[in-house]
Amino acid sequence: MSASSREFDVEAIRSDFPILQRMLDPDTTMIYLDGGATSQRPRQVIDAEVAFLTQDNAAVKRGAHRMASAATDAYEGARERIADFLGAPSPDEIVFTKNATEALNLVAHSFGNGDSSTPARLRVTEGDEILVTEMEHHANLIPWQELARRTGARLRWVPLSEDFTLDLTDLGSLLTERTKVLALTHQSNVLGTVNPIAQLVEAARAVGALVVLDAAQSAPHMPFDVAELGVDFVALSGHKMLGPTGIGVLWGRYELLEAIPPFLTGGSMIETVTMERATFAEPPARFEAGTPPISQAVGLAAACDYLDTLGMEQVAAHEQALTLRALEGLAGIEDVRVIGPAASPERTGAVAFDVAGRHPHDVGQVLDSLGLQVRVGHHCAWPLHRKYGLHGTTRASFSVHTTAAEVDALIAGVAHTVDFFRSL
Amino acid sequence: MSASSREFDVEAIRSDFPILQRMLDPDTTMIYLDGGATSQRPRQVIDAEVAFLTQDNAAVKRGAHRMASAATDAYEGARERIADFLGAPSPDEIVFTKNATEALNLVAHSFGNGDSSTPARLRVTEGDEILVTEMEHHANLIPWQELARRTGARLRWVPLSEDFTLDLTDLGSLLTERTKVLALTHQSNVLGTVNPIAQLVEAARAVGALVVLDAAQSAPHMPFDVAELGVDFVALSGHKMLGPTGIGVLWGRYELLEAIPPFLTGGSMIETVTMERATFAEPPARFEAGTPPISQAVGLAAACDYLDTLGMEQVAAHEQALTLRALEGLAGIEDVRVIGPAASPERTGAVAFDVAGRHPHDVGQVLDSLGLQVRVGHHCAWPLHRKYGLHGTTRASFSVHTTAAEVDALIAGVAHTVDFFRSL
Amino acid sequence: MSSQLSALYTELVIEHDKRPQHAGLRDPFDTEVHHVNPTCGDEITLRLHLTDDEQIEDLSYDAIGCAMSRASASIMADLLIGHSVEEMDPVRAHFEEVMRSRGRLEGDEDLIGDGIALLGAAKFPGRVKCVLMPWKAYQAALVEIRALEG
Amino acid sequence: MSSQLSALYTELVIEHDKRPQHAGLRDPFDTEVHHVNPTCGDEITLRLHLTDDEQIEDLSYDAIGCAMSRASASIMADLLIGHSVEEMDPVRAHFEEVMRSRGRLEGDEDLIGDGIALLGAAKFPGRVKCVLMPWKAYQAALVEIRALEG
Ligand SMILES: Cc1ncc(COP(=O)(O)O)c(C=O)c1O
Ligand SMILES: Cc1ncc(COP(=O)(O)O)c(C=O)c1O
Repeated sequence: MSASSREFDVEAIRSDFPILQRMLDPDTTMIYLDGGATSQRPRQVIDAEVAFLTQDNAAVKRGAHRMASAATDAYEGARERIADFLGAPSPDEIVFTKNATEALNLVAHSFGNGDSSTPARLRVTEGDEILVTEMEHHANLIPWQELARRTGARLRWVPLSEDFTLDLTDLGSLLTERTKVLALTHQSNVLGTVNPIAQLVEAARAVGALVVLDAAQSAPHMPFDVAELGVDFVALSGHKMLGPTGIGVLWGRYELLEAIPPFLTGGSMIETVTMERATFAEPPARFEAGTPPISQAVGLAAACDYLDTLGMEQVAAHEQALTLRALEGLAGIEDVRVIGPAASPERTGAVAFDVAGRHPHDVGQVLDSLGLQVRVGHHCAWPLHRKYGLHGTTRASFSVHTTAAEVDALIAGVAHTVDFFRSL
Repeated sequence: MSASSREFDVEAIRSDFPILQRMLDPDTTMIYLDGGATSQRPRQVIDAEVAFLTQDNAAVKRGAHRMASAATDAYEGARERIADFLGAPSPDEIVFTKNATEALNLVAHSFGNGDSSTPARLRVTEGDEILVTEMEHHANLIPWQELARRTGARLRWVPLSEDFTLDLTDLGSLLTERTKVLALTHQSNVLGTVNPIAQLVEAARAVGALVVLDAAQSAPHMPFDVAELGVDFVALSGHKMLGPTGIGVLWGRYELLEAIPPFLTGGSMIETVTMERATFAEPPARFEAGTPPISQAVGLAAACDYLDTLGMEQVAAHEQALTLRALEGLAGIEDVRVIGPAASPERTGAVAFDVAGRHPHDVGQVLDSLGLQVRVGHHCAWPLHRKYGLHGTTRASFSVHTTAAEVDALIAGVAHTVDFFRSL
Repeated sequence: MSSQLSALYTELVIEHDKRPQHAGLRDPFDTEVHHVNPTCGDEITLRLHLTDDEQIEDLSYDAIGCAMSRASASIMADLLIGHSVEEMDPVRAHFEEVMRSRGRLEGDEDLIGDGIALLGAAKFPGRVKCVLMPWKAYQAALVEIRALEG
Repeated sequence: MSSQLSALYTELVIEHDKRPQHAGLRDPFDTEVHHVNPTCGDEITLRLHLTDDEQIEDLSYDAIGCAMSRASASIMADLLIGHSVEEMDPVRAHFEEVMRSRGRLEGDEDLIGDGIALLGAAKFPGRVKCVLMPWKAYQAALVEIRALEG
């Protein structure tokens, strides 16, 4: 579904995003370079949700009346749409969660909750190992730390190297017969590094480990196909891909979803219930306890439509061109050091940097005075920053609506920031 | 905040709900009597969310830029608004979840995840008892079954009596020194029964048990004040109180929230993180891993505004009058039996009934043909139905926008349904 | 009575609901399966008895459910008993396809016989599951028997 | 330079950031606390040394953070050292109130001295925490000392 049916015209795209009209103060135009934290919503996404709420809203799955059917059709239709967007073989492999974080927690908890009926490869117990990387977002680190703590398994990690990519030198000793899970990010939310998934999947397969992919930063920005990637689970968030907050997605191979125990329990995920015990429904229902994010699913489906109309190849090309421009521009500023690999097809979207001797908060403050909305701090990747001896970085991230002029404003703004602090 | 500042004029209220204009087919007006499953949204709620998305949307908590501040203000302002609506002493006692189900899971999981540093009263272990009731929604039953399974604690329950209220005869032997938690619903989503919380809280206090209240069906329909209720935790859902799906609330006493371990882990809930381990932030952040339902919080706050403008006393009075009308009308139809207590101030909003010899699906089908959108089945309260020898019921539930004429249409519709099947 | 309702509660449906064919659990049987519809709590227990060459000797059942699901079980039993599994496979496939078509496809009465009377439900997504539940149970029973045999 | 920025990075702030007063961890001390701002990773280690009648003999610290938080630590140490806890309590309370007022309240220079230079941050909700972190650490240290003693 990556074939675009619309020319990639940034000005036309911008007119779809009402918030881009916002002024920060009468003199300051907003320049939103924080899509990596959360994206903005095009009109099409907002309208889809409002249309649903004013025409078809009802509880899903549970009702026999016509409104319930309309709502269920919309909700299950959204599931099909998202399956299609991700290249999932079946909509039954799509579980709606509240965000990528819940999706990752779901997998990590379920791996620790199995019993003797659960296949051994889906059960993490004492003596097993869990492999993550040093570049993980806390969302793909702490749930595994906790799983290790609860089960007595050992958490290990692939270290970062000085060139801001994973150091795979010792992979052979890190990924062993004891490794049950390799959990890693597709793209670093700080460095912009895209990890060599094919190579890592092959290595994991060779030792029988499952691969959990955090696609929160990749699926919104490049052609993405779970079948091609060959991983076992994928987590992502709606709000990072032009969709609503309050919805995330866990994709999993059906035979794995079928074999792991549920995580959240309650209504709509059961088969039968007595006071003593419950049996559980088939996936995906088994993992969707309670009333799901219904209108948000509709919004997310509209976001997939929007992105596919632009074409993910073109989205990626656009954002890559901006990244290159930013890297080149920032390279020319004294005292500024980009924290991430040099320009390459294996690095996109997010450009983090350090200004020598200046705390990112101070850098961000000056940039904000110029309208530039960039994120500062450790970006929920504290170990990564520690590795490079940093307390934080300043990060700009690019979206479909970002223009070359905005990137130039960023470059000029960073130069100005350096001058500003020098002048004090 | 229960003092109304608007006359309770149902026609004016109806004009706030765009979806009420919907026709099911050219001849059939929609009569929405399924607010118990999910409520409809007034324009004010939809508009608040759209305004946020088109003006202030950004990631919360994490950014130093002005958009992030605006979004954080909106999100934290919503927390204050909801604390106020629930009578919570502090906004720091409000945890945003995805729905009531997650809120209940959070408490149930946290009670099982403590270690030696957790106070004993907040740790359920082998030999402890958990007390629920036979009228619970699956959301407030299965998480406790699972906690019992994981910890070796024993799950017990207060039985239902023939008059559709809790049978408290044996409370003394059910609620003992071994009981760590009493988890019960404020109002049954099937029977409409409102439980005697004050009495139960006193009994629980006497044995040192904590009280977890499922307020999913009560907080939206009556004046509600956590301080007055005297319970320890409260769970509810946004979508049942005119607000968005994708958001729920857990209220907890601060000193308890402070003492229980986190549930979901990831970004924004940490204090420090190394590769080996993490320490966690104070509540409520500790329980809000990942990007929260930001625009949904704004929508929920607008729903609180809307309800408070009507006045919760008046909302309750309106829905009670409709309930009384429905009970009287249905009582006059042969072969129809209401499953719930007789009219009284201790019963509201939901009216479930059984049509002798007819499956609820068939009843609901005929009612749907008349535009009446009622729910059929076990309403996620299967044990309750089993208790009364039923496979399901048909349930009408009333909202602020329900009119007396709609209730009359229900009564006429049920009479017609009985005739219809008799005639076949 | 609305025309949609009459399309649903056809005379044949009511007939089968009131006087279900082949109802009740009987011996002998090769396997017994139990199916539940978690949304409405409907249940069916189904026993299947095949000859060695997969002729359906007997199919007996106990169904709790709405008129549509009870009638569907009755009509299914009528269709299947006395025929071979192979012969009935296109019947099952066609019936399921038409039921899931939301009313876009018309049913072939030569294939599905009285099943034609159930097609009104195809327009009601909430009811499709009710009608298909007995067939799902039949399929599950087939899978079990075949697994038992090797 | 925008006027908002100049209200934030005042000469005094820059002065204190460049040459922080009383910085570095010193002996003797009664207690040491460590505080972290989880959103940005800023850290402060603070040591407090009181006399028996709660005079602040010494307050030393090691702060990692932005200019605002470092300047705030420096100004705070300047204000507190040599005074009694009781005397300084209204200073702390007033400073916190003004900082949280979003710029609605003006600061009393007689009370908070150089602290007045930090008030530009009150208009930036994202920075209020930076400025208050040293004060939070001071309060935590007080609580600890009192707990040790009592
Ligand atoms: C009494 C009760 N508790 C809990 C829930 C669960 O709410 P949700 O599905 O929004 O999590 C419901 C609604 O279905 C309910 O009626
Ligand atoms: C790489 C990565 N993983 C996971 C997440 C968590 O996403 P969310 O906060 O939406 O759960 C993020 C975003 O913050 C991210 O950048």
